Amino acid sequence: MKTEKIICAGFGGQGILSMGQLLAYAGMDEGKHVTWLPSYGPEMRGGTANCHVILSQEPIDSPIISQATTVVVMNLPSLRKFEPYLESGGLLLINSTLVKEESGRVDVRTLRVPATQCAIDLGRDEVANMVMLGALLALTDVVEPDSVIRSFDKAFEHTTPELSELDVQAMKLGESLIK
Amino acid sequence: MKTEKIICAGFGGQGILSMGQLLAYAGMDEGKHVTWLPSYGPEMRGGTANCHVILSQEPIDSPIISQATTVVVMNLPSLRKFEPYLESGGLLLINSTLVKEESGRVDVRTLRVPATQCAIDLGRDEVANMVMLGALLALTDVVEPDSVIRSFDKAFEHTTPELSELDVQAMKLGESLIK
Amino acid sequence: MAKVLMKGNEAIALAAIKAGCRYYFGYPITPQTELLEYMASELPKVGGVFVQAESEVAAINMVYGAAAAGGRVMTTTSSPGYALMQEGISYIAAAETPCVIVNISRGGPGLGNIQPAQSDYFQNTRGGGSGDYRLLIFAPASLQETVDLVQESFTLAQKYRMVVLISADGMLGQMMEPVDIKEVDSPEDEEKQWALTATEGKRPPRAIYSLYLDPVELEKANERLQANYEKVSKLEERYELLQMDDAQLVIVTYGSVSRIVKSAISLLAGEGIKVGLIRPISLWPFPKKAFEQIPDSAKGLLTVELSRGQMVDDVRIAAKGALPVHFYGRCGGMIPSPREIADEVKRILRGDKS
Amino acid sequence: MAKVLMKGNEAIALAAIKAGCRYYFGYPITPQTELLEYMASELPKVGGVFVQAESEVAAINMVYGAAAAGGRVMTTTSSPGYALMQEGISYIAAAETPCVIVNISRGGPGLGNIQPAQSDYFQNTRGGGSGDYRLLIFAPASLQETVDLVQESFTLAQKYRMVVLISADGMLGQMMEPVDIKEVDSPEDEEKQWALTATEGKRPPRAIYSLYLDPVELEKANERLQANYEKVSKLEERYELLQMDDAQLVIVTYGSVSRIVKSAISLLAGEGIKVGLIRPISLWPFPKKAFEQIPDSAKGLLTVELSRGQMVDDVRIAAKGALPVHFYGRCGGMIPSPREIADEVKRILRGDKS
Amino acid sequence: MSDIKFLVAFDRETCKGCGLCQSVCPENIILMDQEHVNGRGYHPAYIQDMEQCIGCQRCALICPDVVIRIEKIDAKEES
Amino acid sequence: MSDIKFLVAFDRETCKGCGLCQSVCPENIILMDQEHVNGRGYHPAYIQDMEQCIGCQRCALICPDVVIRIEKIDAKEES
Amino acid sequence: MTVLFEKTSGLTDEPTIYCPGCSHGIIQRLVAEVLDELGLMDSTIGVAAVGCSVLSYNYFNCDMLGAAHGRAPASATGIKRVHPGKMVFTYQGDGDLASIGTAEIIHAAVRGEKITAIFVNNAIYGMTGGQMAPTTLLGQKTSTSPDGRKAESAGMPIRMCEMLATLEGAAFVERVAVNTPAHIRSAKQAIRQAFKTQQAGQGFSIVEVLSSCPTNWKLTPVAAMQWVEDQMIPYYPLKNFRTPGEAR
Amino acid sequence: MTVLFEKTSGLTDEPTIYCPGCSHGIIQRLVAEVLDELGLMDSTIGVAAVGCSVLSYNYFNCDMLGAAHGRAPASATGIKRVHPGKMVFTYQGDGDLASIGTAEIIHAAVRGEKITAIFVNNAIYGMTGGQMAPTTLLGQKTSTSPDGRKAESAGMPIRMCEMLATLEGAAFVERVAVNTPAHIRSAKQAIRQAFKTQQAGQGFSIVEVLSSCPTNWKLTPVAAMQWVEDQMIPYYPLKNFRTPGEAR
Ligand SMILES: Cc1ncc(C[n+]2csc(CCOP(=O)(O)OP(=O)(O)O)c2C)c(N)n1
Ligand SMILES: Cc1ncc(C[n+]2csc(CCOP(=O)(O)OP(=O)(O)O)c2C)c(N)n1
Ligand code: SF4
Ligand code: SF4
Ligand code: SF4
Ligand code: SF4
Ligand code: SF4
Ligand code: SF4
Ligand SMILES: [Mg+2]
Ligand SMILES: [Mg+2]
Repeated sequence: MKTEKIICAGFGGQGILSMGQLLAYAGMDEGKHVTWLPSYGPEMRGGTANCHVILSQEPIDSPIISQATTVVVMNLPSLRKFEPYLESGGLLLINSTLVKEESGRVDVRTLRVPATQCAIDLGRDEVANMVMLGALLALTDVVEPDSVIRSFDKAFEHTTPELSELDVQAMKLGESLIK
Repeated sequence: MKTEKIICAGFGGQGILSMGQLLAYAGMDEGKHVTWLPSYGPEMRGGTANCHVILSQEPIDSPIISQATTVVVMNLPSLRKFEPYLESGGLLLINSTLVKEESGRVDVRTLRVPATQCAIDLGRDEVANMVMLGALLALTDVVEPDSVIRSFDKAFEHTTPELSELDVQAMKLGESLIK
Repeated sequence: MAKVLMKGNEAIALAAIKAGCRYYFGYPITPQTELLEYMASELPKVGGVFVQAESEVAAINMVYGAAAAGGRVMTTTSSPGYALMQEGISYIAAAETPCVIVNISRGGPGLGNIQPAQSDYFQNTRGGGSGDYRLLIFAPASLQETVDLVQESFTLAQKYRMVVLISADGMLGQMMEPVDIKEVDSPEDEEKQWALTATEGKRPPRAIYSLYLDPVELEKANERLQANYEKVSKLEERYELLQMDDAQLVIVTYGSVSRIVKSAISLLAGEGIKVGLIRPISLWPFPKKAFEQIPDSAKGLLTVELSRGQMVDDVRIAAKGALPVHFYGRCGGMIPSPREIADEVKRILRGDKS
Repeated sequence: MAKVLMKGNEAIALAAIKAGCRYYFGYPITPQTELLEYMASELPKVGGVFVQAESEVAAINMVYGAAAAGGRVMTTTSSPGYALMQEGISYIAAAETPCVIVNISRGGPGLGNIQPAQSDYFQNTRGGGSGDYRLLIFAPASLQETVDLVQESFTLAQKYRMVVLISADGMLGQMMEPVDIKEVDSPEDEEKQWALTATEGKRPPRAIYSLYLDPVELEKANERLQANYEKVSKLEERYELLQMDDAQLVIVTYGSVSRIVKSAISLLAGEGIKVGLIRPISLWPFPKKAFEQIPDSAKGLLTVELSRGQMVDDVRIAAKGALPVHFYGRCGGMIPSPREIADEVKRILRGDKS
Repeated sequence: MSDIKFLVAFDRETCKGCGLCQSVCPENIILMDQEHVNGRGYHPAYIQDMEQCIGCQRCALICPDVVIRIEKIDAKEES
Repeated sequence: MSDIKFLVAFDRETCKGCGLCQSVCPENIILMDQEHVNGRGYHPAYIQDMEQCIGCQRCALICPDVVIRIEKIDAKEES
Repeated sequence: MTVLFEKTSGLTDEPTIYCPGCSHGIIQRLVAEVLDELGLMDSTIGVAAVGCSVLSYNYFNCDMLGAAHGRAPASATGIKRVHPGKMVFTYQGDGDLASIGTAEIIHAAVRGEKITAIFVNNAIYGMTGGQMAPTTLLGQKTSTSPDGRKAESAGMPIRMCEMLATLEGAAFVERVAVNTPAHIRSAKQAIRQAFKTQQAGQGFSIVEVLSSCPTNWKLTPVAAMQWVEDQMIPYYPLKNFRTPGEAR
Repeated sequence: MTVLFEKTSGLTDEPTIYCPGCSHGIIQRLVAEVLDELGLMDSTIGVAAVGCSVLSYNYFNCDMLGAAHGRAPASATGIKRVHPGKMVFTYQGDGDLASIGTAEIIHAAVRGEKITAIFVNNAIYGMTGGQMAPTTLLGQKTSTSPDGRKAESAGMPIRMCEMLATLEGAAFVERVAVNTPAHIRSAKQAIRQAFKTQQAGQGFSIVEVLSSCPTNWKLTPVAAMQWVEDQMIPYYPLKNFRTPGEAR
């Protein structure tokens, strides 16, 4: 596996940071070197939240990503802010429910996923992140879906069985959109 | 006039600082360069107070005296502390009412003045400093007594005519002890 | 213990607890807050004491009291909060009471922002308190190094009766990385011969203070401190060197940003440019010895910081004028990319900038 | 005005008033207190405002408010009190609001004592607040120089929208010396385009702050500050040189202790030993230019301070490793005699000590 | 002509969908638009049946984001 | 034998001559020794007529420098 | 057509960073409305504290200073002493005013400083993510009182108005809430009186406003308003503690 | 022969630096006597504040810490939390406790910190030479209120006990004086009760002691005691404000 550098970004409250943490926990579970770096503080409310996740077979120097292999954006400001970070040939995942606009990048692989709509359909806006994650896992081999599911307890400390169930459902739905 | 470096020392409350200030004001009145540097702070109460006064025809570098031409001590701790500062051949003035002990210095000119006793006789312990100052002026030409009297207003900001009168009387008494 | 994935702030807290820290006094401030929160939830579980102070001023003075009472004590904060602690730190240093402080720094001056920055170098290394005192300061670059140094800090603080400061920034405080946090054997410390424990009628009273009205006494107290600092500066210089042989240029950098510098050095190596690295781990004592190992091939030094050049002073002093000292830094939460740093190196080697 | 014999603290206060200072916020602390007391009694007489704050923390934040409101404002304190002001000073520096601060320093660390000492050099020049900010700092040696610099400080603070710090110690604060305090023409300042005066419906609202959540903005704000500092450091280096021709050794010293050094230099001259003097008057910007004038005859530099060697760092940097830098200092209120300093010079010239 | 006496207008882009207006409306006529999400990610409030509005302004009073503007439609002169 | 019932002793060297003891003594028997100055520069307190002391301890209670020690001379057994 | 309610010109058009349903927005609007209605907006200088309202210098349509955490009353004092004829107010949270800034608010009151403090008590540190404040209720769970505040280790919640009302310099002291339209109306009245007290030069004035923090309380905005009613008001009674001219 | 009065072993033999007639000496003796009589001296740790009593770590015969100006209650908190079984007290002046240390004393009380504060109110900054304190009386001349304190610019004197008594955590609050033998006896009672409150773990306790400063008041020691009676007590009534177990 090559080194994966993933930026996830969206509104505060869209579960961006947990999405990233799930990837990091799963990567660690698979014996990879991992780092996770969030944006933090008041910009999380109202503004945007994002995190940088790196998974690698090698020790990781900087936890900050200046050239991402994958960018996942859940809203328009995040698309505009982070599409330039994507390396040529990288993967751009867009939450098409909230982002009607197109990316300006033509040198990358772009995929539009109606994540929020799927989540609304599942009855909980909050699981849009899991739909997106499912799609990401279906598209790449960054980590195994099972490693992610094994990490639920760690990333969502106070989750209930019902919510976990919904999360898995959302992830599967995301996967299914791709396959 | 050679440069005069005078250290005055005694209990807090014995008017040590004013004695020094009077010398400085008088020196300035006479067109000399002067500096005055007090000890200060809580050591003034209970402990000892002292000040360094320099009068010179030349600009003065350090206001701190490491070799004094004259040392005036009003109590025993001050004698012990400051007699080593006196240069050979210098003048040592001791308040003999409170200091029964002798100085260890034999290479200096020592004079014992019963300043506190004189002050008690005048009815006010507080004017012992003026008795001492009178003696000092009679012994040296550091400044003219008149220059000192002219400086009363400046050094004793809130004095009354009666108190000034007493101060002058004490000074004269001090002078008379010498002449 | 196996490696766990933890947020820097929480890892520091856990490391401290495992090193026997049982007293914590702090005040919330981003990007340090998770540390306080972790202490609030975990310390009571091991019989420790967590107190949220009314301010950083109160926090550091509680630390002073607890340290004087012989407790293993810590506080943590971030830049503006650290500024408020300066008077208290000066008191603690003067009283020779051991404690550990963590400053997870952020952008300044003033309220600035909460992003990673290293512009506390001056207040960390030169203090903002009055008097001739020093702190033992470590600036780790990875979470593993951070937790190891935090644990050692408690030992060193006791040993030297000194304040040990861990200087990190928001990046280290906020990121997650796998760490292995050891259970430190913290045998009940031998009875501290100086601590305030009440006499219990068994010994004469003790007093801990920093007032010496008599200058002779105060100078003596200062000399005692200096002698201790002398010892510490001989024994505790720490640094990492990388790729110094044949280096054309040596980068001096520390803490979080050194990780990016390492990426830049790899980048440059790929382009056939050899760049060495001196990474001070102890900021005080500043690792002067590292500078003796600069190869003759080096044409200069480049200091890289997340500030406008505060460590440059120490680098200049350590380099003794032997080599030109260049500087590259970003600030206010801006983080340079490895590319930017590599480009700067190339510019310097081309001689575009001196 | 003719020369008058005044205590340093009172002379500073009067000089400030004559330079148009109309707002003063402070807190008592020895050996600065007479300054506060003079302001309390004299400011109201000229229609000014004196407020005794509840603490130094409050005082500096009142200064921040008054400065932001466009007032000519000052505060004064001494070492531990100055430490408490660090956060506020960082805010003021970040907000670019002009004010004058006087630090009449005393012995440390901790409570220390109230005797003259210069161990605030670090906290004065490197700050204890967070962020990349600087103060313009003057360290006068005589009362005349002090009052002149205090008066100029108000002008410079406005000009550069910067904090100007007068660094003096208890000796200067407490001693009396004749001074001539000028009546400064302080023409009603042109309307400050940035001050908070309420809009009165005539202009858009103004805001003064130091928070920049966006790192790009915060870095820009920092660059603006740096550009200003760059300018100041070009224009405001100040120093006194003495007897540099043929000097065998050059002493670098500042403030009160430089007076004693001068006596020592005379002493040595009497013995046929030529010693030069560099006396930094501005501590920041540190007068690097002065060091270009060190004669070839000089075998080394000797830094003399009333501390354990804090200015040495700046001297080393300025000397660029060209000459050995020796140090001699006393602390805690101990003051060296001219003889002691002269002996040290002789020891160095004999090569007893390096 | 309609029976609308009051016009309650919401700025859909600044609304944060907090639901406070809804909770205080005595006529229960305010709803959150679950179908739409505005540019800031919220479901904005809207009024279902404007005719029932009694112009009490409770919604506007409690709205933390000053999203609501209320007008009274002047009654026709009835002479 | 004397009529002294109480022994009030002053440590003349620690006395600061403040006169507080004098001011509270109901029997008015405490005086300041104007003739002498102790090593710290003060005129110490002393008692003029010990027989009049009623042992009320007011002087000791108010003395800020804990200069005063009071003893009661036990009455002779009168049997 | 008559406009019954519209945005006051005392506020700028800047969107706030507050969370949905956070009552900071209501309080800030009331202050702006009062200043506007009294015709004082143009002669007012405000001081924003550090907390969720830290950016309020972008929201109020008047000159504003961004103060250091807890020190707004000191900086307001500096401003007021330079411009005694202007209206000066601080806008502070409970962490800011009742914790780190305790000395500054008390001494502004002691001095009878002619400023108005708007004190937003939401029983928590909002900005930093929900730590215990001195005002946090007994048993209330926060990130630094994870098992609920305990009197044994953290003491009882502080009632600032009751404490400040003991000071002679505090001319107007009132506690209000903004959890219902009725309370909002009274809150506005109190804010108006506070500014009038300042205008009349009668001394220091403060209005404590019980406010919600749905995010850190982990409640919906509507439930948060109910929590103010059920939990906060019983401990923090809504009441006027001091009015100029009234006997103590 | 029976000893009726002698120096308590709670005090060392170190001569104090206090001025003649300064009542700091009386108060410090009372504290030592009480601790001695309660048999607590050996299990006590004291905290000396910055002020004229700064050297009190040399006077009390127990372990002592020299705290930073105003921060004694914070440092005492640190000590008490490490040694919950020991008695911990602070000895603070009015500049220290009521000015720079306002936040620290209030929050020690809010937390119900089990410490005892001995608060020496002499209406002035003694140590630094007689500046105005927050407790300086109206019209009282000090070096920073040379024409007498004016309410207009400096406000009214602060009554700390009245303010602290509003806090739940303050279990014992009493104001006493030491200007007469009778007052001294009551003062000792109050100090005893304060320490007993701490011993019983009932919360924070404070005794405010009206004290003289002949030097800075520019009065003889005897006149100074009279000034306490005539000027201070009317404004600062001697009174118990809180006793554990009593209804508020
Ligand atoms: C000196 C200092 N310490 C800590 C902080 C971090 N901080 C920012 S806001 C805040 C408290 C916010 O709580 P509150 O005042 O209650 O306001 P709210 O956000 O709840 O409205 C803190 C502790 C800071 N900025 N400066
Ligand atoms: C931070 C700081 N500010 C100021 C001082 C100076 N200072 C020493 S004691 C004191 C006040 C003393 O007054 P008070 O507390 O009333 O005690 P008193 O001497 O009257 O007993 C002050 C301001 C200091 N030591 N530290
Ligand atoms: S004005 Fe009253 S009735 Fe109309 S929508 Fe608003 S709350 Fe409902
Ligand atoms: S109260 Fe305001 S922000 Fe909240 S839903 Fe209603 S209109 Fe939107
Ligand atoms: S014990 Fe009473 S009567 Fe005797 S000397 Fe003392 S005060 Fe006077
Ligand atoms: S009260 Fe004490 S110190 Fe004062 S005069 Fe009497 S014995 Fe001496
Ligand atoms: S965190 Fe709380 S106080 Fe802050 S904006 Fe959000 S709801 Fe309001
Ligand atoms: S200055 Fe005042 S308080 Fe201090 S020792 Fe002297 S009389 Fe007592
Ligand atoms: Mg709050
Ligand atoms: Mg006092």
